[in-house]
Amino acid sequence: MDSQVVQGQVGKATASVAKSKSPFRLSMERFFHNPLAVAGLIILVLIIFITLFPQVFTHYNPSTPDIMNTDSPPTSLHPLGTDASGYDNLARLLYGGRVDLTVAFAAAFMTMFLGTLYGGISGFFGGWVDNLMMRFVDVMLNFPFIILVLVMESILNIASEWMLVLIVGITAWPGPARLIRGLFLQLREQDYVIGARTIGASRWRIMFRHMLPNSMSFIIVLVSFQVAGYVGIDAALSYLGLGVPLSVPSWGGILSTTTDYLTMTTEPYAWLPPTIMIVLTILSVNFIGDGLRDAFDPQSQA
Amino acid sequence: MAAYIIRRLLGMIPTLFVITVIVFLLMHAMPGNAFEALVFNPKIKNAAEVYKRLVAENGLNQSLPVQYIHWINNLIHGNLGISSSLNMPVSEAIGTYLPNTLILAITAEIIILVISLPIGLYQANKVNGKLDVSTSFVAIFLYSIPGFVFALVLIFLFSFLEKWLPSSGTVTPGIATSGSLGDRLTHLILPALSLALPSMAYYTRLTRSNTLSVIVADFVRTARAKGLRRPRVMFRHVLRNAIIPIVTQFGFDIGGLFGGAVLIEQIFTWPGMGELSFNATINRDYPLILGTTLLFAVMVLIGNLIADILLAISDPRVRYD
Amino acid sequence: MKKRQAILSALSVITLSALIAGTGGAMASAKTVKQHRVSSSQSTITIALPSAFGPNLIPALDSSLYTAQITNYQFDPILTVNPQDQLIGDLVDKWWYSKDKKTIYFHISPKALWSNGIHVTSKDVELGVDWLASKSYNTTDQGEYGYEVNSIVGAKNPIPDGTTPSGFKDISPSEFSITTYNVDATNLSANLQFIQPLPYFELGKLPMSQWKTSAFNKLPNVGSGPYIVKSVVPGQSVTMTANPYYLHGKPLIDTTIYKVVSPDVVAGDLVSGQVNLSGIHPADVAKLKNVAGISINISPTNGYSFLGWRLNNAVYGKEFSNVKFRQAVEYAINRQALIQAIDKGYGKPENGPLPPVNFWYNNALNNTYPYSPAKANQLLDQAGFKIKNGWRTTPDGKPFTPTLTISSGDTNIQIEANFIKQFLNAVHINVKILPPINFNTLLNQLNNDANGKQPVQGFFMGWSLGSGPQDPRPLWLSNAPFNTTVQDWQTPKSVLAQSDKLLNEQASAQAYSDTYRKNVLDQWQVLMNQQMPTNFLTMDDTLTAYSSNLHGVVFTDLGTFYPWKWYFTSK
Amino acid sequence: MSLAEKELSNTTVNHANLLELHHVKKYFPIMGGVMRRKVGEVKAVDDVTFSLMKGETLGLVGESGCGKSTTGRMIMRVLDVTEGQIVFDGQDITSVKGERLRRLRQDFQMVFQDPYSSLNPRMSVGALIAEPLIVNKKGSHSQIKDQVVSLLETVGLSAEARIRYPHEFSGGQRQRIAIARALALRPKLIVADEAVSALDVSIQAQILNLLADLRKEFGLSYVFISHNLAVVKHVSDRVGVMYLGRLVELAPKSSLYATPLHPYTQALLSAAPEPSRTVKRERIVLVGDVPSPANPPSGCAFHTRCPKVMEVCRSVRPEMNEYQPGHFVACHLYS
Repeated sequence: MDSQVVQGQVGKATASVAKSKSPFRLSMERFFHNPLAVAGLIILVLIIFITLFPQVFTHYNPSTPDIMNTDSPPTSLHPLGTDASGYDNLARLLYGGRVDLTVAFAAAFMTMFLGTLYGGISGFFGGWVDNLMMRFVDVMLNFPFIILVLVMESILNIASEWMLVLIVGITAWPGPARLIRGLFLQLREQDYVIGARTIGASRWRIMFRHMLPNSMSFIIVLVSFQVAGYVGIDAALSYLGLGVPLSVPSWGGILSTTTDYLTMTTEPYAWLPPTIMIVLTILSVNFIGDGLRDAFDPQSQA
Repeated sequence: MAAYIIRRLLGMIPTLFVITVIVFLLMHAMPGNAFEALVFNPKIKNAAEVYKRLVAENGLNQSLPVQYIHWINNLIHGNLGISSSLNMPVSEAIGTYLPNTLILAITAEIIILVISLPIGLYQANKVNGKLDVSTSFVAIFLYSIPGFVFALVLIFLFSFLEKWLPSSGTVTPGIATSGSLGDRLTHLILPALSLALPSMAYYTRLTRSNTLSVIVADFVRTARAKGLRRPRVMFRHVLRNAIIPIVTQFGFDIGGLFGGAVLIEQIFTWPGMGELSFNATINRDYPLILGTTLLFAVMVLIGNLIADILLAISDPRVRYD
Repeated sequence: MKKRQAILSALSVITLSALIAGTGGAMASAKTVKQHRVSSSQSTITIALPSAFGPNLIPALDSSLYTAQITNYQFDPILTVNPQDQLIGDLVDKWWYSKDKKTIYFHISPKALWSNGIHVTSKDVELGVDWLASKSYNTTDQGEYGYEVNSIVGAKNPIPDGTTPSGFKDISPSEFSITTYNVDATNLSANLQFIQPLPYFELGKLPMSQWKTSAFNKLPNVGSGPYIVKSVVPGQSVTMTANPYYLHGKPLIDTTIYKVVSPDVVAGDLVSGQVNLSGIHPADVAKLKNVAGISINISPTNGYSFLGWRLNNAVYGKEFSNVKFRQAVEYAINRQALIQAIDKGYGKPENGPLPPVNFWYNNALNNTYPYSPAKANQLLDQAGFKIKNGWRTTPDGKPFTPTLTISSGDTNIQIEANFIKQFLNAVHINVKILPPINFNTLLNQLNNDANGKQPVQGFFMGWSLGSGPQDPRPLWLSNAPFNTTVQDWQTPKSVLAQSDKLLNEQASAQAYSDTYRKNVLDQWQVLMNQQMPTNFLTMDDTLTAYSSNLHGVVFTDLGTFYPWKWYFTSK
Repeated sequence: MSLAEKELSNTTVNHANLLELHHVKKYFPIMGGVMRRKVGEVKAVDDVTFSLMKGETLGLVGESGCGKSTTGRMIMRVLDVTEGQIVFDGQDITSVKGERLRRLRQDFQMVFQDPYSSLNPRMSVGALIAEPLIVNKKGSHSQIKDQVVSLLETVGLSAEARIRYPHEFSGGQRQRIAIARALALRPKLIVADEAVSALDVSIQAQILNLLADLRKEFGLSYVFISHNLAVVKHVSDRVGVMYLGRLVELAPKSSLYATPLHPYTQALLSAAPEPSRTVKRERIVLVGDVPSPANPPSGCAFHTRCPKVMEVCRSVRPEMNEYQPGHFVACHLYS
């Protein structure tokens, strides 16, 4: 009998209807109506383009030292001068973003991946699993970050951008994990999650089809703020002598060697460009993150 | 409530235990020890023998569990050991450096509160007004500048260009008013500002959004409907409800402020815990590493505890159990 | 750069080497200070320290170089050296040897007073010796001084607190003698001169085991040096006031402040007048030269940088052991260019184990190993390193890709290593620089490498040799514990034996004659220059910036001299 | 004959019962003290027994916190039962787990109170309705699509709704979607937990009518949970009244509304607005607050507020007794 009903009603449903907008698409529309967010996106895309194709703008190799031409002021050949190794400052600036952006994005995604996995599992299962996992997060959160980086670097005994990614990934996930766990605990009690259980959906389905998509906006926003937070990390670590090796160009590396009083006052061409790039990058990522948050969660705009 | 606090304090013990074990293992995984360098110091006679003797005297040739048990045993008796790099008791080193960090961190928090709270409240009241948008922009801009660059710019502006404030230290040595309150305050301003500024943007936004959510909440509407004047509503209802999440967040941030101080302390030659623990790690000063990490952990845990208590007080739905 | 470089500076001389105050000096030989009427407005000098000083102010108790700088201001030694590197009297004004040269007699200057006006006596010297020899002192890592007194009879090993080695004789309040086990021409200048008398009336009654925790250790209220500590702010500054009873006369400047300043802001502090004297980076010289009110001094240093090769390395030990390889490396590196690029010209090429500024330096070594890739290639060819696909192979025909290990923290080390790699690549040596590692890790790998299995093959480091006419034995004797390069310098054994022989000879009884000692050391330097146990690179100058209205400072390779004669004029 | 006995006899004799609850309890532990030991329990549901016949609608009413929603969720097996037994369609489902529970679940579904939170906002309506079918592997892709369309039309929505998202619908429409989703697996029982409380009154009627229609069409049984006596009266065949985790009265609708026996039921009914103004009733006003379920009163839980309290009420817990045929009440007044 039922099948007859179904058969009978199919005909009525064929009329074509206007394209419907998914919540994601609506969010994206809101995002693209936010001028600051769009400006941020454009700047970020430009910066990424520069770091992907620095050869377009300079023919200098940023890792070939020139002993005969160190600490040169700006010349027509070296518009931003050269540094103590005779590296062309402009080339280092153009190539340097690779490291900072790689570290920032990779580290942010790594923390978010670990944080989501860890926090997700903890929040999803709750109970003693959650309790145990969160105690461990407490432990991890209690380590002073820079000290941990120092220890990790001593133990692993490598210095490269991937090392930074790894270290940041290992050390920075507990914060996001705690946030995401809180979100998952909250989502677990949502009616639609209970509803999914009543229709017999498996745990994995509930996690991946229901809880994860609904925490995605939160996670994306968190990622964007993490990226912003980690663009500067190379600079801070380089300042402490924990950054990437000198032969690898990075904004943080340039900045950390040009922040003494005399360089700051007499060689603005050396330290201003990397500072501007770092600030612009963080700024644009922050604007994008802000835009995303407002787009995903219109209430927060009030 | 008392039972809750006692339980939380007791609950800290296993966490601290795990932390010390991890730190202990990590630091022994680092190659080298505190005395390795003296073998390379040509001024030291019989360096190889001295090295062996020092290693033996400091128990570094024993197995890790034995060393750890020794450390724990000493800790229970209130003895944190002797710092090998400073050649003084760890407790004394911490006693010397901790107050500086506390003063710096607390001042930074006060600055954050004093500046972020009014701005956030104002923004929430004039949402999307000119000032809201411009202060938000400035806040994000400040948040985007790496902390140490900011510190150096501050020094450049206020210590070199205009000789208003000293560039380093906690007091001016060699003057009559050295160590007076005024002297200390002038030294405190630049480092505290440098430490506070990156967080200020965050707290401003937190205040803004918290206040917004409270403003639209029913009870404020009710209060307004009752005819209460706006400032009164603002202070009686909104402020009280908006401030507590911020104060709570402070509790969670204590560890961050301590850790984040490493850079600032170096630039301003501020002899604090960040500097102490950083040097301890570089010098492989095991007793000092353990001592400072333990202190960090206790600080963070107490910060979390305070945050939780504040949260419980502010939100009766959160139960002590 | 930055922080960790300061930590390394105790061992690495590259940039910003500390201003070690040589506080001694003979009034007799020095021209009398021109008495500019010291009506100066400024009566305080602020000296920058790049890194924090330690908490222990009893001499020799703290291992920090910067603490030693402070305690050396407060406590004068018995003897000192003058700017010409000659040993002269200080608290002791006369000294003479016994016939067998094993006993030295000392007479304390009648002008030697403590800062409270009490005479410095033999008892005070004895306390200083007892302290250095005591068990209590030797439970620490012996500070900057080491076990200086082990040559004294009865003090071969640390002795119980409060006892005096039998080699020390208290003859009268103003006379004492020290008897040593062996005849050693270098002993006085290398060890005994540094003995600092300690105030018996303050510390005599206090058990040595309690010195570390005593109030005197935190704030020593009496001293024999030009300045006495008045107040200490831990980790950041020490304020010292002039000692009115100082034997060379009361210092002209009333107050000296040692202040820890971050290397990033120190130049700004100099310009703004918050600091009057500080070490600076080579690149800063040109910039500070143009600043009104700031003067710059350039002095050579008694230290150098070098490229070490692990001659016992499991992979390439055999290749590194070939003297032609090391000589080729020396020719391949353009050291003058390194000095231009890194030190902005403020430095000299280094050709042997003693830097050119050293009292015993052999001038015949000048201009050996000029930059010559052709010569380097020729030597490598001779040694059998064949070129294949543009890179040299080992004489056995295997790929030759040695690595360089450098420590992290100091940017200059990385810059210099990158240049060195370029130079070696130019003579087809495919050297690779490993990612920088923590300095302690590097030391650990060098320390525990008896079997040559550690990853370190070549390494790049600096050496500071300290002040005075030094004894090179602790560094270069084949059994010197830290001398990793010589230690594994296995081939040929005869060279090693010859080096040891010469080193012992320069300390023998005959070596009390400077000409004899110079002759032996000259021979030894030639041997080292020929063998290149490590590749000697450059000696960097010490660069000091100071307020232009500060006068009377004598800068030498040993540090700044005569602080009691410094004075300010109004600008 | 007590209710329990009667219901038990029903299980053995009468297979018309779709659902049976036997002495079901749900206690939530309270942790406390320094060591976080269990220091007490919240007796959310305390010894509830009833049955539901095939095709019947049972209303559960009571104030918020009385345990009616908890009961509903235990029936749905979303919450574990502390004690007692739940029998569904002749099978004991009290502690069924895993794959077997998943299969059983197809027969009982739930409709939630808030249609805004019960539909995953990230899924299209089509995906939402298809999900139960996909999860339980009910047919091929195209078969499922057809079924979705038919389900939508069944609940009065057009097929085009399929490609839209929940946020594009009104509350009433969303509740229709939720019902369609619940219907997808052709369940025998639907637990409707305050299914219309969040809706406007005019919409409420539409949804109630829809539920009534579906009951006929699909032969459904309902457990209809609501605090609204009027709504319960509208849809139920029988009504159970709950107070502090206990069932205090259970009777056919007509009997309960005409002659409420339990003082609590009487008080509830007197407080409820009556559609007809002509019927004037004496209002019974209850004094005091509902006691905490963590510390329920001894004896009859209602005795602290009961206007007709007797001495025995304070100490002895009243049994559920059949006062009139089919009309059960747990009150010492009737024993």
